[in-house]
Amino acid sequence: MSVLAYGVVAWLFLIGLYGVVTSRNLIHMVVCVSVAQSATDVLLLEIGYRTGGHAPVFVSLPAHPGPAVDALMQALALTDVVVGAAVTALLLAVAVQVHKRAGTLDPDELRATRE
Amino acid sequence: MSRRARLALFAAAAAALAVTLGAGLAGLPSFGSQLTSYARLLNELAPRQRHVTDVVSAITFDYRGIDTLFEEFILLAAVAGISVLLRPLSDEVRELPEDKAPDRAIPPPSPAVWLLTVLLSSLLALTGLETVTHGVVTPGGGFQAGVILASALYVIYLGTNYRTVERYQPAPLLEASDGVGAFGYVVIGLLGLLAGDVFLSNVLGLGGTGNMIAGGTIAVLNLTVGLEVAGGFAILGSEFLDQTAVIRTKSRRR
Amino acid sequence: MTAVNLVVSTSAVIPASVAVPLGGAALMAGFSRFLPRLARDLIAIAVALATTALTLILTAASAGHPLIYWFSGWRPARGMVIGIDYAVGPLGAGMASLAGVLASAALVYCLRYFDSARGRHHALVLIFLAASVDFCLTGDLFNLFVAFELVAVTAFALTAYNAGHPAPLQGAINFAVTNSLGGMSVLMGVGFLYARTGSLNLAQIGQTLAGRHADALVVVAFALLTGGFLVKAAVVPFHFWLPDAYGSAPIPVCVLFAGVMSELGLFAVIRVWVTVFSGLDGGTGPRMRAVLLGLGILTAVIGAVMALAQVHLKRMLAFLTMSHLGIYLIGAGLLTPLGLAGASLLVIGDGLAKSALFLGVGVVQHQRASVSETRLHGAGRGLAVTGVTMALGALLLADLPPYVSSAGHGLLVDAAERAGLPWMELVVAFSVVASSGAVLRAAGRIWLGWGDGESPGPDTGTADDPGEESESEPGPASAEGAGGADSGQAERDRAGRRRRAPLVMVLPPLALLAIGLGLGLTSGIEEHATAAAAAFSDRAAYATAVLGTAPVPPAGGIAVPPSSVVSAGGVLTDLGQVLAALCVAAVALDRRSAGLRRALAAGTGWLRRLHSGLVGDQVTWLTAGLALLAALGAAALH
Amino acid sequence: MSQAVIAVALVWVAASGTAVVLTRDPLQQAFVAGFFGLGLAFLYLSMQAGDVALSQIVVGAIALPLIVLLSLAKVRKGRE
Repeated sequence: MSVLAYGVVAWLFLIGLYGVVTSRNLIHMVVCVSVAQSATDVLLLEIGYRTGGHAPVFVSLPAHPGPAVDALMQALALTDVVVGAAVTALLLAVAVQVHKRAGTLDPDELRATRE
Repeated sequence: MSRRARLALFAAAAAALAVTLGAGLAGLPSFGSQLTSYARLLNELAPRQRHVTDVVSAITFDYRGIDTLFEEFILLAAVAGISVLLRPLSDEVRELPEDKAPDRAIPPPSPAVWLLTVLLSSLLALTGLETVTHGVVTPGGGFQAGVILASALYVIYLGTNYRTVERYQPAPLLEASDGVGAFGYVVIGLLGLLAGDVFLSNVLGLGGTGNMIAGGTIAVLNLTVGLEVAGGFAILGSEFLDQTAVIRTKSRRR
Repeated sequence: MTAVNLVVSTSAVIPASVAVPLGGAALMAGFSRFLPRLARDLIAIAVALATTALTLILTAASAGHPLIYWFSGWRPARGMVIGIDYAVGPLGAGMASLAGVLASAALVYCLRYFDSARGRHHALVLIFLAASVDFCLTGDLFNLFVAFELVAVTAFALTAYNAGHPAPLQGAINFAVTNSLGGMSVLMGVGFLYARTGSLNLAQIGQTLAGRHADALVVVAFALLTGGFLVKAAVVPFHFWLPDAYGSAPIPVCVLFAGVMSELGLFAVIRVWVTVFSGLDGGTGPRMRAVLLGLGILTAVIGAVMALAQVHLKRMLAFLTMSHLGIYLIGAGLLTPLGLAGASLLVIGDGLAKSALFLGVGVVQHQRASVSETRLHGAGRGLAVTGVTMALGALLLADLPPYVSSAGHGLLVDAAERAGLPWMELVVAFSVVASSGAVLRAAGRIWLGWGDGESPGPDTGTADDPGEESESEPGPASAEGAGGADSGQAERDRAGRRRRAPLVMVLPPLALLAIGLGLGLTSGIEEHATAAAAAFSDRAAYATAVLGTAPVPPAGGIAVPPSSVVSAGGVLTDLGQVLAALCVAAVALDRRSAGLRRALAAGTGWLRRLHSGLVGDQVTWLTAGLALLAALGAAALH
Repeated sequence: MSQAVIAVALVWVAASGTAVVLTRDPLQQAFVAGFFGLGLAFLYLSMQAGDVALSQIVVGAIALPLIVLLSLAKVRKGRE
């Protein structure tokens, strides 16, 4: 189980990187960045997970309900989801402008910053 | 680098990084076996100290409230940045599709579509309000509620047309909501200072655990975040919508 | 009684230093459409100046001992940190003050620079400032990540401000993609450390790791954290985004970037090393020093060579910035208080001078509509003040005494000698001479009309980015559709273009240089810096201050070298560097040395081809860099 | 039981994440990405993270695909 759980984290990050490196379309690339980003959320929640633990919400539970999972990692992942959304939206706005101004979305054809 | 050289270098680098990550991940405690004492402590303290049932809310808005303050400004900055990026530039014009062909007026939506639109958007708005007010009790809070509220506006677009959306979402109001929400978070933080305590300390009554109005500042901060996110996401959506619907590049020869 | 007052007041100043800029930014974002343009400008400048004042107060107040502030009042309980703290020391607060000064200068300069995107650049600059302050003061690892991302998001948006041109947009893409991936790397490192230590507080993580042996997880956490921060610090091989972003961003934004942003990345590397990893068992210091110094040398030398190869003035300054970052990494990477003190003074002095250079280039761009050194050949007449600014800035960057950089350079060289690395002085001298020489060459060509103008020869270097030259024109490229009044202003600007550069553009760079000069003339600046660096480098004292209840006694007995010893040999070295930089510029401008230039261009061709400006290449290098850092980290820590 | 659910969610996320990257046409990718976003939300829910799952749904399965589609609409319109 550990291998599967932690393997998914590494896999998502690396496949996201692969997508960024090989992408021929900026919009595609931005979505690939968000795939890599989701690896971090998965990692945080996995670190905070406790087998058999219940959600850290204490509504109408028996007096000694057993352990809840780590609420702290959930709070961090929550922040990270928002950060990821903000960055993705910003990158998409840039991509739209690039298409208007450079006439292409292929990152390998963007030459304005080429040395 | 040629594409092939890049791919070769990436393959080697990614393999090395995979080994690295694997070594690190292998050092983690096995999945589901650990609960840090910090996490235990917070799960134990939060309901008692803050009279909330959703510990994540207590952490987000109280124990680690300063993180969330900055997180709100990440969103504010992204929205401001998108407004800057997608502003109509000097070689672009805003024109509604109708203006182009005045003889081909878009037919008004049928009453059934109208009804569905009103129903669905009110439903979304209610869900949003429900989510934001129950932030201290159940999962969900200002952020999720804000996005849901903003999406209510887009249902109106789906059901009607762009003119209607423009009428129902006055840009100054959305911007003000975005700004007031973020400013409100700072002000509530400062209230703690004014009360002679520290920034972001809880200055309001805590209320009863499980009650909707509990957690003191946590509930109020949820509201400010909801306000900010709703305004922010509505602006964000409308900027992209503007690009698609009404912003045209003036025709010119390069 | 006064002591009590001081305690009360500083405890309010700490949160105010972020609340003030954030509040100002929120109001600016929400209500700027109801304010006239001048009011927006003045309010933004006032908020930035107020933030600067607050951080300066903190710099002074934290000199003896760190100030710890627990947000929401959550002090550590049962031996466990439960909230987030600010741990304010003079080094961090000083860095925050530098951010404040540069943000103020940029906003003043903006009075005549930006179009009317309805004051949104004000909001973005103020948020950038608040994020920088948070970055410098926070004592929490995850909060550091949040600040990292907030700095990044505002910076992406500001880079792409001139959205009508391809170059800034591509610069923003490269910047945003690489730095976001850097952020993810940092966050994974945070997760690893939390899983191991059960804490997010720097001091507590450090205490938990102290005395333990570094296993694979700790090494990987180190590599991910450091690698992520090095992306922002633009250290080889994570640096490729920097010239693209700095070379295309609007001038006032470059001021913030070159002065503070990348330095924040280095700050985080050292802060995390000291507070978290330096207590690890096994004598890791010397090996870590070798890693950091190696990266620093590469960055300093490559940046300097690339700066010489540029004719695009902003890209030249971008590579100069990168070279200087390498030098700071050398200073800080010595891992001694003296080296860190030298690097800190250099960051302040160079930051002010680099910003002045960028602002000077902005004046040229505004008045002459070009940033190409060769195209501007002899075009400097009528802009004498700016010419003096540029030349003076370059000389000060070559450590002309008594500017504050000269003092920093002296400390750095001294620290290298004490560490048994006297040859490090030569690496630093080479980098400084080459990069300053490049700027002096440009100044000679533009203001004195020396050398050749635009020529198709192989030594011309980079062609100007089409379209980018006119970016500062307030009118055609980027005016807001509805800004009727502002486009009238733009018309008047264009009519008066050839007359005189506006004072609000000419004066800020000189003011920045004056501040640096004033600091250089301050007696005992070396001692202050060394004391601050010593406090910053002391992991145990930091941990006690954050976690313990007892106040830490003021750190005494720090070996501060007598300043006379430093300055005696130092002045000669500094003057030598200045002369050498002038010689480099003269040789580069001499028509007889064309063969030498061709040889240099041919020799550095491969290096320039590596800087392809393609984001796919940059992410590939980033991946390789992370893996490399893990290998080096394993060698150093294991 | 819960372990099995988590395992299924993990496989779903890994597979759909790979599909997102390998789907080179952005329009198709937007839909695959929505499916990936739902998978993430399901995974978070199965790991007892209700708050994060809710955020993931509103962001990953609604807001971002919407913005991607709007961007694509703009880009395609420009091509005509």
